[in-house]
Amino acid sequence: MSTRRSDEPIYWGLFGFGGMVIAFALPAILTLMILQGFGVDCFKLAAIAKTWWGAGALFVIVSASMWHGFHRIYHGLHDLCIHTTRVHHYVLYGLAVIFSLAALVIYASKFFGWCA
Amino acid sequence: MSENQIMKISVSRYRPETDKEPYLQDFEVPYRKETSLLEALNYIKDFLEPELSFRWSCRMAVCGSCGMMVNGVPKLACKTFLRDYAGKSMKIEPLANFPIERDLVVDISDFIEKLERIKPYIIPSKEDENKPLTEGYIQTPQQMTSYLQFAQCINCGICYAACPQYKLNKNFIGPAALTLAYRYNIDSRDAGAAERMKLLSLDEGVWSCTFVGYCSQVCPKHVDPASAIQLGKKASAIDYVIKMFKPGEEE
Amino acid sequence: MEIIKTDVAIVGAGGTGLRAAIAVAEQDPTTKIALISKVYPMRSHTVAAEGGAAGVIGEDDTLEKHFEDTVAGGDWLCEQDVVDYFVAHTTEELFQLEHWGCPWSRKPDGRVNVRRFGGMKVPRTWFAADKSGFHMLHTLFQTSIKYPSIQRFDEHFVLDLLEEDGQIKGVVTYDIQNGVCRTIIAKSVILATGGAGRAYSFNTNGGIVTGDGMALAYRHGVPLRDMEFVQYHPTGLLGCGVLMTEGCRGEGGILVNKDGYRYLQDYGLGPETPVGQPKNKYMELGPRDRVSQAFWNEQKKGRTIKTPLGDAVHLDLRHLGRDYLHERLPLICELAMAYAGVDPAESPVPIRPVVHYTMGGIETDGKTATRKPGLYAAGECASVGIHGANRLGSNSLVETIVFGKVAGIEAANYAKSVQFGNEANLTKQAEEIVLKATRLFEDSTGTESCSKIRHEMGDSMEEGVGIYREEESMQKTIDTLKALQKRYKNIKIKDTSGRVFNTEFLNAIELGYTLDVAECMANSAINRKESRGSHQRLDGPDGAYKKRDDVNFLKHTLAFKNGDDVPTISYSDVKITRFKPAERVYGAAAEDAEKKRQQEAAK
Amino acid sequence: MENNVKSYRKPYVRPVKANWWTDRGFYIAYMIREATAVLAVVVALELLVLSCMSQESIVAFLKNPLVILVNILSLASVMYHTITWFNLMPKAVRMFATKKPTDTKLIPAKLIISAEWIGAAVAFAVIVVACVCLV
Repeated sequence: MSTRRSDEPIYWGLFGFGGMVIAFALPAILTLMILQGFGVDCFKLAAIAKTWWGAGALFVIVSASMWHGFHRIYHGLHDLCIHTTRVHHYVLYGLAVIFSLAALVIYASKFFGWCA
Repeated sequence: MSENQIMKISVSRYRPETDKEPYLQDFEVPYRKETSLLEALNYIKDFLEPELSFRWSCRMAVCGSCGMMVNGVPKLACKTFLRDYAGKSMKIEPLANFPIERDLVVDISDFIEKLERIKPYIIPSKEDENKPLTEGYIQTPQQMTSYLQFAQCINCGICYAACPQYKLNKNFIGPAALTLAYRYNIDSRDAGAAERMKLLSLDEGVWSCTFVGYCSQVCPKHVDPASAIQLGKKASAIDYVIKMFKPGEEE
Repeated sequence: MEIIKTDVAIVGAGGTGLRAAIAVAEQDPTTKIALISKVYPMRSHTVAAEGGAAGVIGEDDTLEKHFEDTVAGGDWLCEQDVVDYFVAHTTEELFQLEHWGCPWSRKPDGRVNVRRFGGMKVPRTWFAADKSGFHMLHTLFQTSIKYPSIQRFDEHFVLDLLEEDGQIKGVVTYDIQNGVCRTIIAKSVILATGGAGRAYSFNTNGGIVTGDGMALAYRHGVPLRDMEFVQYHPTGLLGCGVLMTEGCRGEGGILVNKDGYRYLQDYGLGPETPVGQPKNKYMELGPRDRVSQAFWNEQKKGRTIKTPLGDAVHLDLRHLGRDYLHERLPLICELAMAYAGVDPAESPVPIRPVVHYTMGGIETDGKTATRKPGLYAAGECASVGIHGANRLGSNSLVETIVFGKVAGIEAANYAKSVQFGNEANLTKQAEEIVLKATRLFEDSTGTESCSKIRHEMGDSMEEGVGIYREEESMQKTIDTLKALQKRYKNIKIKDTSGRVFNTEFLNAIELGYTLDVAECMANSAINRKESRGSHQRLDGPDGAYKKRDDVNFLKHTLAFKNGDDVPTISYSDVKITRFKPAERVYGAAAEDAEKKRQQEAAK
Repeated sequence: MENNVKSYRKPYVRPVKANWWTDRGFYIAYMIREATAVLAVVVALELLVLSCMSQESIVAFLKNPLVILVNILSLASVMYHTITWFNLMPKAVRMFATKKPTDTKLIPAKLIISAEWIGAAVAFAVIVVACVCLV
């Protein structure tokens, strides 16, 4: 029986926030992406990413979805009877950190015009 | 429905002294529309197989003795009726996720230890410690309603049989015990939330729950443990943030 | 065999046993307690009590009123000094439970609410919706966890008591889960094993209510007192006998016969009160014995409702409305739906009287001590003297905690004054007890079926010692029980190899206990040649036994074990302090009598 | 009965198989719910990659039939996530309708779920307007 307080609140908080973001934002974004794929010109991502609000929103959507997703995948491994260790923990949440940082860099550079 | 139909019931048998593993034994039981599974099992014990062991007592879904798997679903035998399985057959097994002691009897000592561990009693504040026995606490209907649903647990263990996280990790404190902890934490008479929070906040506390929700689905008393655990997670998370800013208060 | 030494051993972990254990632990944390129960504590039958627990709290209520209701309700067969102690301690015990977390139902201002109950002058029944026993038991069980000096022996079945020089010195248990026997040597023993309703086939009781403690004390020479008084609860669900609480009527439910007529007005409980306006001690709020007896009379008149499950009357709750029913009587709604397929908000519930409670029990003094030094008894298994010939609803739940506490303190004090028995001697005794019990395992030459004996016993008790009784049918039951005792000696156990959770073996021993208790009930009944409370006779010369006979029977019946023969019956006096026996009346007649009494007092 | 035996127990512990979730519809639904996380990560990654591309490349990329297929699957998965997420939410927010001490009515689950869907509809509209009109 352990006595160490769980750090789960951090991950759970991000997971919960991500779950909300996915539920509210991704249906619309995916719908627009699909329509765009069928030739309806409605998904102006490049332009949006250059606005301050677009870059900000995209950063939140991308990173929150990552945290949500990797959190569930981490727990899902346990559900599939894969004994999860600290290694799994570091790898999966590490990916969430890496992608969030990447998103930060990408959207910041978009906004500040560091790249095309 | 006509009187006295016959139900084929396959009952899981396991006698620790003689059997290597559980096996199924078939019985044919006459039933009417009022016949509960518990009555059917007692019929089997009285007239067909006196050896068969199972726990039971109150017959009215309040003592929590007779939880078992009915066609794979955890249920109270006394609140399961043969009429609902008319035309089908019934497979009765001991509650899932617990070791089988004998026939339909499982070892629930782990569950009981967990109930005991979460300090399921009022821990009064310093001022209330010596409250005279001539008065009660004032508890408004709203304060009472906030925990009352979570106080309806009959400790039948059905939620543990339903919980995949308990199946996968026996250290998980589990639905009923966590619900009881939360019930006392939010009782206006209690001042022991901080003590219980230490347990709730462990990895094997609320954080082992992945909100499958099946516990609430099968609970015979509609206690909704899944809800209590989510609320417990919220409380634990808030507590975590507070402790982060005021680390000095950590004992 | 494993031997455990403890100061106080408590047999039974329902309301009484748990309260006793807590009392011992609070009095002195160094006193060791063994809390022994054949089931996990929360399975104990206290859990099934629905209506509530009586405690004077209302402004218009007094201890004297509770005292009078209780003594008159018990048809003056109560120990009045004990009732005095009882009513004076109910409220503090109920507040104690409140402090421990019991969710008593509240008034809008946040204070404890009370409801009406049968036979009580004023509303004084504390309730936790209609799950009062459930909440009390769980509160007590959970609170007991706080005390490290309470060592629980869950799923330990008591085979016998240990006795040395006429003193009780421990118990021998069968650890059901491990399949081994364990001796618990103690300085004092409290029996808190509950009633014996399972002696009857149609009852509200759980399967575990088999009179174990009563039989244990009885076999050790302690008499069972007033065993003829068996309470029929007027409102059991047809078929299964599941209890529909008196709270149903306290909240305003009515009883009607096949013509929709509120028949209680024909049996001295009227005049009829308006529907939805229940009045204490009138109509449906009469005492249980009277209400049950009224059913029997209606049945004789052919005015009950015929159903495939037998005769019934209707408990009508429809006028209370769905919301109110779900707030005040949620369990009743759930049970009626599940076991009778009836939604009480929409249809009347078919009910009939059903065996519910044993007023009598192990004879104790007012402080729960039996005549055997070191042996205490409390709760339903005991006869401490508060219920007399008929228990009022909501007096028994509170009895468990008031006298549970007394038993705990008394047994703990006694334990401090004596030494353990001689270990070698007690061990030898224990081994003999185990040998005798497990002979059932070794010797499988028997031919009689336990379940058959059990069914025959239950049916015979219903037949002979039911709501109304006659010499002839009672004698028939006595003869049957005698024959069953003989057959019991020749029972067959099929599973002679299984040690772990061998319920066949356990049930066989339980049956032996219940048979003994049933014999006490029947023999006590046949010898009480009068009608009082729940003991109603139809016979006697010119029907002489139909009336109460204070000259000859204002006495407690004592049933002593007499070897293998029927119990020896003798009598003891009833303690009457200030409330002289009078005619026991309800409804308008009660109000007249009350006025008369006050006028006389004024003079 | 032998005197020194401590226990005759021999409890049988049922093995846990990795496919435990396949025997109940409820568990399957749960595992699907958890699996929606995979496509959520895919969508997030896709968005991130697309954000680095020019509008022409984005349009070209989204026209790829394989991408369309993945996006449709992702939409289905995200909708499943949304439905389950919203349906479970009332269990995590348990609030009384008013602060009145005598008020024992909790905000009904249906109301919470309806509010979530209204919010989702508004969010949908805002995102569409933003993508189509604002730039």
